[in-house]
Amino acid sequence: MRGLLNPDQKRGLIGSAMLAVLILVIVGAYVLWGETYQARILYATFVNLIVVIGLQVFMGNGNYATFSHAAFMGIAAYAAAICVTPATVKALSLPDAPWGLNAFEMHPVSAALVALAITGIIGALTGLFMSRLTNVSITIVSIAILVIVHSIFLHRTDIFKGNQALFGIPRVFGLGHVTALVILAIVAARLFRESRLGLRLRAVADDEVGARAMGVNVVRARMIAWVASTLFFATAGIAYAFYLGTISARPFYFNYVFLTVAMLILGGLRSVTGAVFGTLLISLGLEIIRWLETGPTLGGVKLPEMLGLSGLLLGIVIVGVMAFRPHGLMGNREIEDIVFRPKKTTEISK
Amino acid sequence: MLEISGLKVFHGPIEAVHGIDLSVPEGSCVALLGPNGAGKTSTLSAITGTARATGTIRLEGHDLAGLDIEDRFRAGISIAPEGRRIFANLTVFENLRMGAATRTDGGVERDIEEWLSRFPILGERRSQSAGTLSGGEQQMLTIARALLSKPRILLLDEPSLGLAPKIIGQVFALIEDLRHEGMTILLVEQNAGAAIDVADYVYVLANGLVTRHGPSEEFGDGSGLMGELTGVHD
Amino acid sequence: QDDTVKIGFAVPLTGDFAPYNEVDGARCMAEMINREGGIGGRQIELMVQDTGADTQAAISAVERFLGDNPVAIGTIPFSDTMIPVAQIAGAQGVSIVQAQSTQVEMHTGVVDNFLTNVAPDPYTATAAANYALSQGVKNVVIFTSDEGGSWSARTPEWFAEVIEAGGGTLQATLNYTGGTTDWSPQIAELRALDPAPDAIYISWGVPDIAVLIRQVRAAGLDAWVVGSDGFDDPSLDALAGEDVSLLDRVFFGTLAPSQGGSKIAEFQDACAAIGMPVNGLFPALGADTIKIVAYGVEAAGSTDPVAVRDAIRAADAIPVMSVESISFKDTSSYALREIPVIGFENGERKLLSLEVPGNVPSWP
Amino acid sequence: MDYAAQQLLNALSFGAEYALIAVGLAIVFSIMGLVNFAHGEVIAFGGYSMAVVGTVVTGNPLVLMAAVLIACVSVSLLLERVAFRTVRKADITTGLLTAFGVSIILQNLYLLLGSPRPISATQFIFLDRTLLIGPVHVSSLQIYETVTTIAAILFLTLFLKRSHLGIAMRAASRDFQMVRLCGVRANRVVATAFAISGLLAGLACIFIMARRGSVTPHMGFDPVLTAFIACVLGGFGSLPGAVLGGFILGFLEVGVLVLLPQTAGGLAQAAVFLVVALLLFWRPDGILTSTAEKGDKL
Amino acid sequence: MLRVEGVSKSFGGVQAVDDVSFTVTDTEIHGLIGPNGAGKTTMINLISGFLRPTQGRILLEDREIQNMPPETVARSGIARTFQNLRLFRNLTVRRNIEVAESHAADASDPTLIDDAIDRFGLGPVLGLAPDALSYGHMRRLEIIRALALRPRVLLLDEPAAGMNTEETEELFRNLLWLRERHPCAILLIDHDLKFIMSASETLTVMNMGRLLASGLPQDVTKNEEVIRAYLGHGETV
Ligand SMILES: Nc1ncnc2c1ncn2[C@@H]1O[C@H](COP(=O)(O)OP(=O)(O)OP(=O)(O)O)[C@@H](O)[C@H]1O
Ligand SMILES: Nc1ncnc2c1ncn2[C@@H]1O[C@H](COP(=O)(O)OP(=O)(O)OP(=O)(O)O)[C@@H](O)[C@H]1O
Ligand SMILES: [Mg+2]
Ligand SMILES: [Mg+2]
Repeated sequence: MRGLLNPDQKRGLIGSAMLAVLILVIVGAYVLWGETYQARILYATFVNLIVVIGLQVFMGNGNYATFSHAAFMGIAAYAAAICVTPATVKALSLPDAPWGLNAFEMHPVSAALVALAITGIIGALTGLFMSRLTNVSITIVSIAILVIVHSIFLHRTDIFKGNQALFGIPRVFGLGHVTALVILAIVAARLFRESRLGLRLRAVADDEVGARAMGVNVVRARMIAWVASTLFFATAGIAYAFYLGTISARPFYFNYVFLTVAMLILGGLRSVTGAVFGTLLISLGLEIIRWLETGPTLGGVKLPEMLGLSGLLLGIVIVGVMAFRPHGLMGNREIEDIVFRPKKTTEISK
Repeated sequence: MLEISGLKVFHGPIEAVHGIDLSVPEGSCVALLGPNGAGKTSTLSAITGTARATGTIRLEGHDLAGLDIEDRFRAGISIAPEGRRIFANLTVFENLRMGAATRTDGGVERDIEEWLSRFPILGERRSQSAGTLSGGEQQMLTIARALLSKPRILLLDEPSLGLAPKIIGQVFALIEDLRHEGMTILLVEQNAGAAIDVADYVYVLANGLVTRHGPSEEFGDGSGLMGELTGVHD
Repeated sequence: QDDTVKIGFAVPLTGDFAPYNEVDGARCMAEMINREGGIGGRQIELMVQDTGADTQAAISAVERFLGDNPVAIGTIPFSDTMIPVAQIAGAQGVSIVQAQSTQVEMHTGVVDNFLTNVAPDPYTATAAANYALSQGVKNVVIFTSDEGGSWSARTPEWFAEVIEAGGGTLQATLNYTGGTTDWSPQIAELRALDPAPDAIYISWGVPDIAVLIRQVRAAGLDAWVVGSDGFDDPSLDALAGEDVSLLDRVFFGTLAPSQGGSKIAEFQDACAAIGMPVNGLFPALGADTIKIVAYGVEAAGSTDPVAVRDAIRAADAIPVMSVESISFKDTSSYALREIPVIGFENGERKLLSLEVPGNVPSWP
Repeated sequence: MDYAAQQLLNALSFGAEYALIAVGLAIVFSIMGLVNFAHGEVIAFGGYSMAVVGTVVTGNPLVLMAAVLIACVSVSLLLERVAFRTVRKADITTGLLTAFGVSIILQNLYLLLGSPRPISATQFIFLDRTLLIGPVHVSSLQIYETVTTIAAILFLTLFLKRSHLGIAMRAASRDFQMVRLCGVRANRVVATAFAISGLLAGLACIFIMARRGSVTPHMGFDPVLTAFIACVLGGFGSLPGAVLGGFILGFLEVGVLVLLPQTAGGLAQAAVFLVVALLLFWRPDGILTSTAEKGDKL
Repeated sequence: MLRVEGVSKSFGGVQAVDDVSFTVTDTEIHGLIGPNGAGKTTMINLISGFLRPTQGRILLEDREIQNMPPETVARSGIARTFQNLRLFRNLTVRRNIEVAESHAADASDPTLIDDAIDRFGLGPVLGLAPDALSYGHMRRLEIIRALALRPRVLLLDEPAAGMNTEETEELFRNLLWLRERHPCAILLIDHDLKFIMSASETLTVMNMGRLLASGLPQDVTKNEEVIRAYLGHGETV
């Protein structure tokens, strides 16, 4: 009766293709006109994008507020970094590492796979908890995961170096790699959202009792979405480590969590397109603010220096969006819903 | 008492009622009948101020436009809404106290007791949380709560919904009693026969327009009405 | 060909590390030099960008600065930022010059283009320990936390090492987290010790420290409270406003003399006079960064960053704001300076000792 | 023995502080389903007001206490008006995220208008006296705090159960419009809840300032995070639950500090959170939430 | 098909269901009536797994289901609607149905749902959110959504509530059509006597948690006790 993909997923592929084109246009624009430092901004934006798309998978479809993504990103980043860094470098950077962690090295691909596997396993273990909890408890336990993982990073300085730098990671990724990963992430998230499982999770988000009466195994739906989303975070973490060459526990904590959550909210948690737009807009916005902060000369007028505005703006974006568009810019809509304005509108008025 | 003219009601961009006139004289019971989606609830929402509307609504000659939901209630409009919007986390007793929240006279407790004895099943469950009541029990609670404020005009949206026949009988008897006590009532009902029985005047609403109205005698037992409503829907 | 000397600061003006940025002092010193005619006619131009605590933001700001050919760059004083920033800047020969980076891992040879105006943590710990020993301290307790990297985790251990080498005992190691406003569990541990400790050591900052001092005294403990550069903040002195005796048995090893009448205090007054107030030790040390770079440019006679760095490293004595002079000749990445130990008398800062300690424990 | 008694008392006093903050969160939650993460910034606002009034107007502690309370109540009301009113109908997640936004804005405002470094305000320090009860040291602050918490919870429980306004508050959490349809000025009801929460924040602020003697932009974040966890642990929206949760966390924190070997000291926070996670796994809706079966009912 | 054996359920002090037994046979429409608070909805909650009985057994074709979680019950062929609607507010009408359809026990009749949508008149609103529907439409959506599970037993809790006589008659015809198209047993709760009397082949009456009477509708409604407890003397059938 069904092919490989259901009709919604096919629509999703069309939507993903549009978003992919958008991403490629941005990269193209950079290649043609960009300055070197912008490559880094773009790379960071794309890493964030993978995280935010991963957030959409569990947090967006299930309508839970979770804050542990930075932890999973960190786990993968450290795992990949420890695997891929040459033993000679690790002798210097991780002299006291136990279990021979500083005595081996791996090909980047194997290192990435190991990192994905480790994160996936930890995702599954925590998922056993997460999938059995209720709304606010999910938030709390996600915070607990973040704090516990962070404490371990800090405490086991012999393995993770804590707030000091773990350096010497071969920088094997470039903009091309992360672009490919972003597009992959978009497609994967769209396919998930439109899959039966994604639909079920969205139903659970609306009415858990109703969903169970329709046969939805809530625990299973949450579990799969949770583990899937941790794999997105892992991918982002690996991309982060493979590009920067130096990591520490510091970036994988609350500040990063708030930033990425704000991105998801701005776009609208319910749609993948929202995740993409939200990330791009906030990244762009932050760059503009960073530039404005320094008091540039604009059309002959020297603007005052206003350092430190970006944090303020981030908060204002969150509050403003919540007040005026509680479902974010996109609400329930995906890009193809806007472009095609289909007869069977899937827009939900509220 | 209540005069409505040229009323249009909107839900976002959707216009649910397309300009109707309606009047509820003091001390009378007016029934508003019509199929699903006709706009009955929307009309009541416009009166209570919970839906956006144009046209005029006058209560005893005063235009209600610009009045808040609370002020309309304080002006004497009380509603037992559709869908039993009881406060699920409060007990039965507390729900009733909410109904009398604006009253300052001393008789609230006594009145609550009176209602609890009128619906004995509620009396037995006075400290049960209202969310766990059966559907019918919730419906009774909704009606009692609406009446505890001693309103000047009572809006009832499908009060018989989900009630057992015996209780329906009681509810309509209650409406009859209230009418005799001089209460003004606007009644929305699916149970056309019973509604016509208690009402003085009947409006029939379909697709957001009044299709017919007249004294209840003109409608007989409501069976004539059925034909009219058939096929109107959709 | 350049008629300006550009220095970039991709630093935390907001976020958790904002108190440690050096921009105010750097600005004031640059202004002073520029008013005097610049460095051999070259004006100093600072490029400042707020990065919060975000490494990525720092890196991209630095890459942008690099487009303007700076001589040196300052950034977030954590190795996870300083290393990649140094690597990127290194491609263009530009040095990272940090006003305040005391943590040890930058001096292990990870990067070559790194300089900091100050001495690493083991030196401050040793100076403090030496003074403690001179006061007859025998039994010590240290407070450690992993949150501040090696500064808060290892510095207390170096302190203890020196104390033990001097014949004292480490009675206990207690742990804490940042933001502690109620130290009573730790204090209960202290009170349970027999004999009562002579000194407790903690590398941490205000406001938590002020709370600790107050609560330790309230609990009737009169052990010395000893610390490091994190103590060196005006809000510690504010404790005297409540009760001068609170600061009586408090001292700390720090980066440069900052007591009343010191050069730093004079500098702060001078800056306030020209309307550019500089509060606290870390902001003031930005002035040293400017002085060092200025010296390098002058000595190299160019703004070529590599030439400047070589000139700085070759110098026997570079005049700076906070002390007479410093030198990178023997260390190549940090300035081996005299470490001041500062205490209080009637609530006023007092320089207790000033030495280049010779008995520093070995550090990586 | 003395040591154990001492640590027990410490745990109690930690618990009292968390409980006081947790009740402030719980009251807003139980009324409008809002997880008010910005509560910590309300507390910090009290601290900044104290610093300003203390330097500009007077150092009189009584005046300052009044100033702190007024400041916290006002800012709480202001936040309700400008930020939270618009998300009143929204689900928990939306409200929680809005509160996060508000919290970020306020922290950054403090940073920009104030300073990233601590600003000292020490006028309340006198509240913190050490009393000797037998061999055990008790801080007078610990006693004040415990008493205040208990009084607040008793008063609030009675208020919510008995008074018209209290009942209307609880009703508003489920069906705001229906409360208005009962003629109750629901905006005022919600404002009252925020005022109470602001008042509790003000009290917490006084105690925190009495301990810290200085205010920083981020000072509210940690205690409110802990209090939030306390709320969930006890049963979100339940006032006794908030208090129970607060005390559990107090005991956990001190317990972990005492029992965990110092070599693993860095894992203290992790251990606390692990226990919290396990407790929640055992009772996902919190310890005091009734386990009554609801079937398909609300 | 579905057997309820000596089932009891109490909530604290309230004995909502008290030792009730009855059987719903293969493709019958089985009416369940009783005064408000009699325990009818509770019975449906028990059968559909949302409540566990304090006592007794519930069997679906000889398999005990009283300890299964709701989703397992649903997948093994028991679908239900809710007295207080529980639709997925952020999914379109079509996707509301798809959620259930993805757990359909058998997919041998692929056009069933499309036909049912036409029959129930939901075609034009498939792309809308449930909130935009009138109450009557929502009730119909609940039924189709339950049907999409292709149940062997369909539990309907007051499906005619909020409908007028005409609409109720239409619903009645639709139910007959439905059973024709997808043979299953239907347990039907409603207070509309005319509807329930014409629809049910067997009628069970509950009162105060207990089974009052069970049998052919016309016999049951003559039962004095039933009249006293439920119908009231003023009402005629
Ligand atoms: N919140 C809403 N958003 C969009 N449309 C709505 C909303 N509420 C009602 N409508 C539409 O307005 C029309 C009138 O609805 P209303 O609820 O007034 O009907 P009704 O006569 O009360 O019907 P019923 O007998 O089913 O209760 C319907 O077509 C309905 O779909
Ligand atoms: N979860 C619960 N907790 C406590 N009491 C409950 C619960 N569910 C139902 N009850 C009580 O059990 C009794 C039976 O309720 P039930 O909903 O089954 O009645 P019903 O027969 O469906 O009535 P109606 O026709 O009015 O819907 C009622 O008195 C109700 O108050
Ligand atoms: Mg209606
Ligand atoms: Mg029922």
